[in-house]
Amino acid sequence: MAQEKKRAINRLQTMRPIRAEIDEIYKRSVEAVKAGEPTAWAMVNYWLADAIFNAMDIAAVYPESYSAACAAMGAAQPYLDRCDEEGFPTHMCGYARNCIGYTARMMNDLGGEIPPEAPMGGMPKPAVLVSRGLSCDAGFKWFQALGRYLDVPMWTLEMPIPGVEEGLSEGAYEQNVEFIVKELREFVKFLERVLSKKMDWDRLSETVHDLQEMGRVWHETNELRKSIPCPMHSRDFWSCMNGVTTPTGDLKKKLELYRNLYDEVKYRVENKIGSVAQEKYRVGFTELPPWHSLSLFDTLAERGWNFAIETWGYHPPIPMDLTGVNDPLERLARMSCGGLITSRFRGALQAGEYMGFLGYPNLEYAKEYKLDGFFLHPLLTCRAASAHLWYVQDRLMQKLKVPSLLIEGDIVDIRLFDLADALKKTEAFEEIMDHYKEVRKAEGMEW
Amino acid sequence: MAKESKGLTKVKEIYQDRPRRVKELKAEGRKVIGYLCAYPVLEMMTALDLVPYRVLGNMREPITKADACLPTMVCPFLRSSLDLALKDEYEFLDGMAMAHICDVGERMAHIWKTYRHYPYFYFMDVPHTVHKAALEKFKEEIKGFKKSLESFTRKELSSEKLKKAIKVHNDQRTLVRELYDLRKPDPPLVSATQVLQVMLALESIPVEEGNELLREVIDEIKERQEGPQKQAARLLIWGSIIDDVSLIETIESVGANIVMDDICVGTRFYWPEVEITQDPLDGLAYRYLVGIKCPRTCREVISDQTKKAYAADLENRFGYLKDYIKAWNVNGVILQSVRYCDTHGYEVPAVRDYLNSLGLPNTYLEHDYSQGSLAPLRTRIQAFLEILG
Amino acid sequence: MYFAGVDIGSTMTKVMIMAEDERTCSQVIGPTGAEHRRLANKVMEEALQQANLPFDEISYVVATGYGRVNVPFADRQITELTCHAKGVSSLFPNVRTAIDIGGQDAKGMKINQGNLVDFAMNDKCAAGTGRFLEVISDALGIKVEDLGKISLKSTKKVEISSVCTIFAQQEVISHLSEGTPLEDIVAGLHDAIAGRVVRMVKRLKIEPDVVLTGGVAKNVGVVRAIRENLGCELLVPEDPLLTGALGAAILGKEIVLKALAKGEAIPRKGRRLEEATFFN
Amino acid sequence: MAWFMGIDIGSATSKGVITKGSDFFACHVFPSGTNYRMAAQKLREELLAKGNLSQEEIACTVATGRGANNVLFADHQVADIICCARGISSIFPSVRTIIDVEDQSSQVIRVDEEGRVINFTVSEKCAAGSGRFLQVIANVLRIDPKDIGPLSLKSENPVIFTTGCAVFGETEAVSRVAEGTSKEDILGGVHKAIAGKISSLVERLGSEEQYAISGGGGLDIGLIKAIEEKLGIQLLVPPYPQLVAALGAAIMATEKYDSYGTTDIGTDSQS
Repeated sequence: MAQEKKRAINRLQTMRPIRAEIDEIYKRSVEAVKAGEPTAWAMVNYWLADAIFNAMDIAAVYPESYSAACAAMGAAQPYLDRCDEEGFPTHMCGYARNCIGYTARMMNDLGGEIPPEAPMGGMPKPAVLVSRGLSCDAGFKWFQALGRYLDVPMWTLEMPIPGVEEGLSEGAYEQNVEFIVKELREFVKFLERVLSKKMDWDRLSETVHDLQEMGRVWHETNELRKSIPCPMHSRDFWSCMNGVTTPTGDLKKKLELYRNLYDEVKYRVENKIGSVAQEKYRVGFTELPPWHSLSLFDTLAERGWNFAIETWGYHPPIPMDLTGVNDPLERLARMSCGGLITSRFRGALQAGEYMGFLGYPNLEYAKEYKLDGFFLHPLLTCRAASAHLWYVQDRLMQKLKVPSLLIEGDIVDIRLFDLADALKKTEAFEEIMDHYKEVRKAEGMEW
Repeated sequence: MAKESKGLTKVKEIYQDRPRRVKELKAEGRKVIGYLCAYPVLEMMTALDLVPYRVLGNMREPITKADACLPTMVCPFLRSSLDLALKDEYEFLDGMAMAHICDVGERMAHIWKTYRHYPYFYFMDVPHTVHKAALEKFKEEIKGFKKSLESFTRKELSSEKLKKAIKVHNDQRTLVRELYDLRKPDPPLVSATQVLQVMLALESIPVEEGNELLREVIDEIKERQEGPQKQAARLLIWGSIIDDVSLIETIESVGANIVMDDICVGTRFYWPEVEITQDPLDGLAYRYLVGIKCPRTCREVISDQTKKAYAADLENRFGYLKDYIKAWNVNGVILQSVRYCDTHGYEVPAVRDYLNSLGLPNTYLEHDYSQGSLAPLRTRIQAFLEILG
Repeated sequence: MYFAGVDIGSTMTKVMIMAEDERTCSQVIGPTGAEHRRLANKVMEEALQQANLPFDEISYVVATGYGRVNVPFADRQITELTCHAKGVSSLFPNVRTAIDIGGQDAKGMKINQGNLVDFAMNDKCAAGTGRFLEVISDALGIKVEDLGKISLKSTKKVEISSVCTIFAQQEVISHLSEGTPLEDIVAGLHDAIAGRVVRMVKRLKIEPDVVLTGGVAKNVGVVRAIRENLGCELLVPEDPLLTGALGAAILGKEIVLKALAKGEAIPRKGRRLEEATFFN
Repeated sequence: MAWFMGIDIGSATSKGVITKGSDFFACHVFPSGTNYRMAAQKLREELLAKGNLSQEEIACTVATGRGANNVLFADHQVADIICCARGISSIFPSVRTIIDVEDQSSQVIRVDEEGRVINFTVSEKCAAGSGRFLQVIANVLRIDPKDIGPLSLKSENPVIFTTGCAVFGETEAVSRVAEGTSKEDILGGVHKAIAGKISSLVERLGSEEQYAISGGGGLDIGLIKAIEEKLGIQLLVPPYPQLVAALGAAIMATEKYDSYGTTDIGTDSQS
């Protein structure tokens, strides 16, 4: 994984400082703990809590990203085994198992000390756990399970996930926003109570504004990737996405870095510079990549595969005009619910597609990004991310004649992904993409 | 013989051909609405003269068609349910009512709707906590469900009608408790196998008929001579849905009496009653969100004290099990779950912690929702019973 | 008085006849297999011959193992978990944790004063059972018995990553074709199986003494690997295959003595020394 | 007219085919054993001997199958899916859907009139859908794999395997035997189970007339009948089903030869 053939994928220079910023997160939280500051363990929360953490000076770490890091560094196995020994079924989320194993070791073996072998300085014992109801059951069951090891209070962030028709029914959206705002208000009270800290509302407004701006820049950057050849490869997206999905620390500085990234991508568009040498196939990647086998993308890049867009759920909210919305919590609610969850529902309903949040956006991507195919990567231990991919494959074919290659793997358990086998399949998939290019032409589709 | 077996025979007949009755009713012009899991509000369907019919899987039927749109690494119960729908086993339904029970349940609702077009379909979101705001939100959700049913039936649902329906369903819940009381003696007057058949029968016929049936069954059990043998083990069975008697039969045949359960075709579904409130939706919202004790809902203990939070957490989540164990004089617990069920999977170590804190022997069985996977469990079960002595 | 324990495992059938003073009168091990499954009586007859006792001399017969369900000549069926616990603790009075790796399952047993108190079991997946080694030694074209010796020569064992036996076999073959020394592969296999089993047993919170039984316990390589994975001493009985049958015989004795003490009749079944039918 | 060689190193057996142009010329099957490199070498020698040719006379060689990268003398490597497609349509040009049942996995491949792959799906990483399941059960039943097909055809009421896993399946089979279920019905059941798995692959992919079977599974008449019954289709069975991929590889060799000749080792070799 370390030895990447640099020329295969033309990486963005402006990506690297963002990457570095992201790696800072853990160090910062360790320092915070040393300084007696409270830290939170938080699930990726679609910005609901991040701004609040920032405004209250709570250093947050994100066990999901940390588990991904452990996996990428090959440090996960002992934690997975430990989780198994603790009596949790092995079919559960690899991130969760890694984190539960880590926590069991830290609390039961080491009396709360960070395990010496922990990558990136480790995650220090938190003062509070912030889980979420959105996007997966593990999102709250996992932190609830941590209660065996951590005697710290927990809050579960609520986020409605309506069906397409139901979510578009009269008044539903406003009702959802209202619900989230009420919840966030309680959440702030909860943090103030258990951490005896005060919320600085002005600062919150400013942070929310910065977040929105970051989201906008990041969104527009991804819009630029619609151009041919695609100027930015999914590898660069993944390297930077945590800056937006788990925004902590100095947002103003981050915002600058993302602006620089935008400029570099813009420059490439203007000069028709693609992220792979000869873009032969424009491919979308669905779900998280095999962190432990990223060399796959270099090999494919050599064969002209350009990954132009990736899973919807890891993208920033679609920017919306919130002028006149003064309550920062309401801004958050609208940004997260309206900008992400329900933002593509209208299109879905028109298309007669009912999986508005996770399924349908892939269809829009296929059109907008003129994709030749999708690389679907079901994560064998993550039902939330995978349960719908077989369905998505069918919809893409039925509706758009866009084929997808379905290769199973996992986010953490390296043993579940077979690189050689995957490469064989991609070879056959090229013939398929060629075929359906013709079919789409015959059916008068524009790509 | 005092009275020739009526109720239990009927129960068995219904269990063996669940859709028979609703198909008859459909022929008479009634509309049948399928529902999956415990969250769609039954009272509203009943009040609008619809027949709610619980959609289940079939562990005796290999899953084939569902493999086309669901992977094999998700809950086999849900896969099986969808599989039956795709095999047109549920074509007699006029509609489906689904709710956000779990990730796969949510995805599957949309998949179902895409491939099967019943005249009526509704997906209800369900909050993941019991926060105050969540409860208010859930009330809005069931209001939405009510609206959709009203426009489907083109009838207005008055709160009087709704309250009447609540009453009838509460009667059923009371009768079920009465039935469960017959399991308190040692030996219990009725086997868990028969109780499960009763529960599954209730979920296949209109509530009024169900109540009739329950009365017959209860009288019959009280009067009849033959009942289960005395056994050393008085078990409670906990976990994911059981919609086929074979697992229960397996356990009882090894030599135990299952006298209590915490599953959603048992107490989880029937225990919580609906308080008839000024606005009936308040009582309903509370019953369905807070009353139903499914691990899919997160019950945090929000307390300032940060010490000993775990013990409080366990008490808050599983306290009700203690009451069951006392009242039914349970001496061992079998935890069971279908493979790939996340909400139960994460729960298992915590439940075991709680049971151990009560000094109650317990064991965990995982199965893949197929007959074949049950046979190998016999040894585990028997060994567990040998531990109980 | 004499007592017999009959342990019908997935691959081997073991019979032990024991005198009242717990002295072994005879012990016989024969294959089980699909066909032999109904012929447990043959092994029993052989055992009686060796002990040269008529069948009626046997006061009590306890059947165990996964084939216990239908042994027409048994007075009682008791699970292999309880029997192993009993057998092991009669050999090692201080044992608290026992591991048994059988042909088609692996068990962890928590023992307190000779009694089973908790257990963990894997019969879902061939990996982590004796079957795993059979299948693979098959692929390697060597005898299962030889695996142990071979692995001891290993200097750097390979990592077997496949979770499933069938794919592990594939993996082994490709290791071979890459020219990896046989001993390193075999050592890797032993480590893989040991890792799985120990992880499962650790769920019981392991306490010493720890004992390993089952056919696999004859494999020095596995024993070493499990010892390393446990990080503590691991005891192995002389006849690791027979602990189940031994425990069964002892439990039979206990049942009889209890009955006699209470002045009750011995709770015998109308037992017949004949083939199993399996139609009931 | 030049000669071309296709080598298919499978998990159980290795197959080789020589074509003259794109016409079948010679073939050989050889157990892969534990050393793929040696297997490949021996296979080549035997092949050349059979065709009595010298290596120099082979214009181009393509390797495929799990062990393809052990074929050091190959000019190119091509994915088995592609080879399978080319192989079948060289035999049955009318075929649009191929059911390929291998030792370790099964795959369904859809092809166009030139034998180009237009879609495919491979069974999940699970032995239950593959030929291996049969061997596992044959092992339990202590019977020769060759007898599997004929025996299962005699099945009166095949056992229903409710489990989807070969290992469960094995335990299930063992207890069935114990209960006195006949070998015929157990095998019939396994065939049904595999056919079920395959039909859900076909469901997933959608299918089109005509159908053919390839791979070792094509030697098992019981399996063929089970699949035909399950899907309500007719399966075309090539003379040497297990050789299809090797034949396809030889045909790919002709294609590659026309496009770049032997010297250029294309980028399609595995990393």
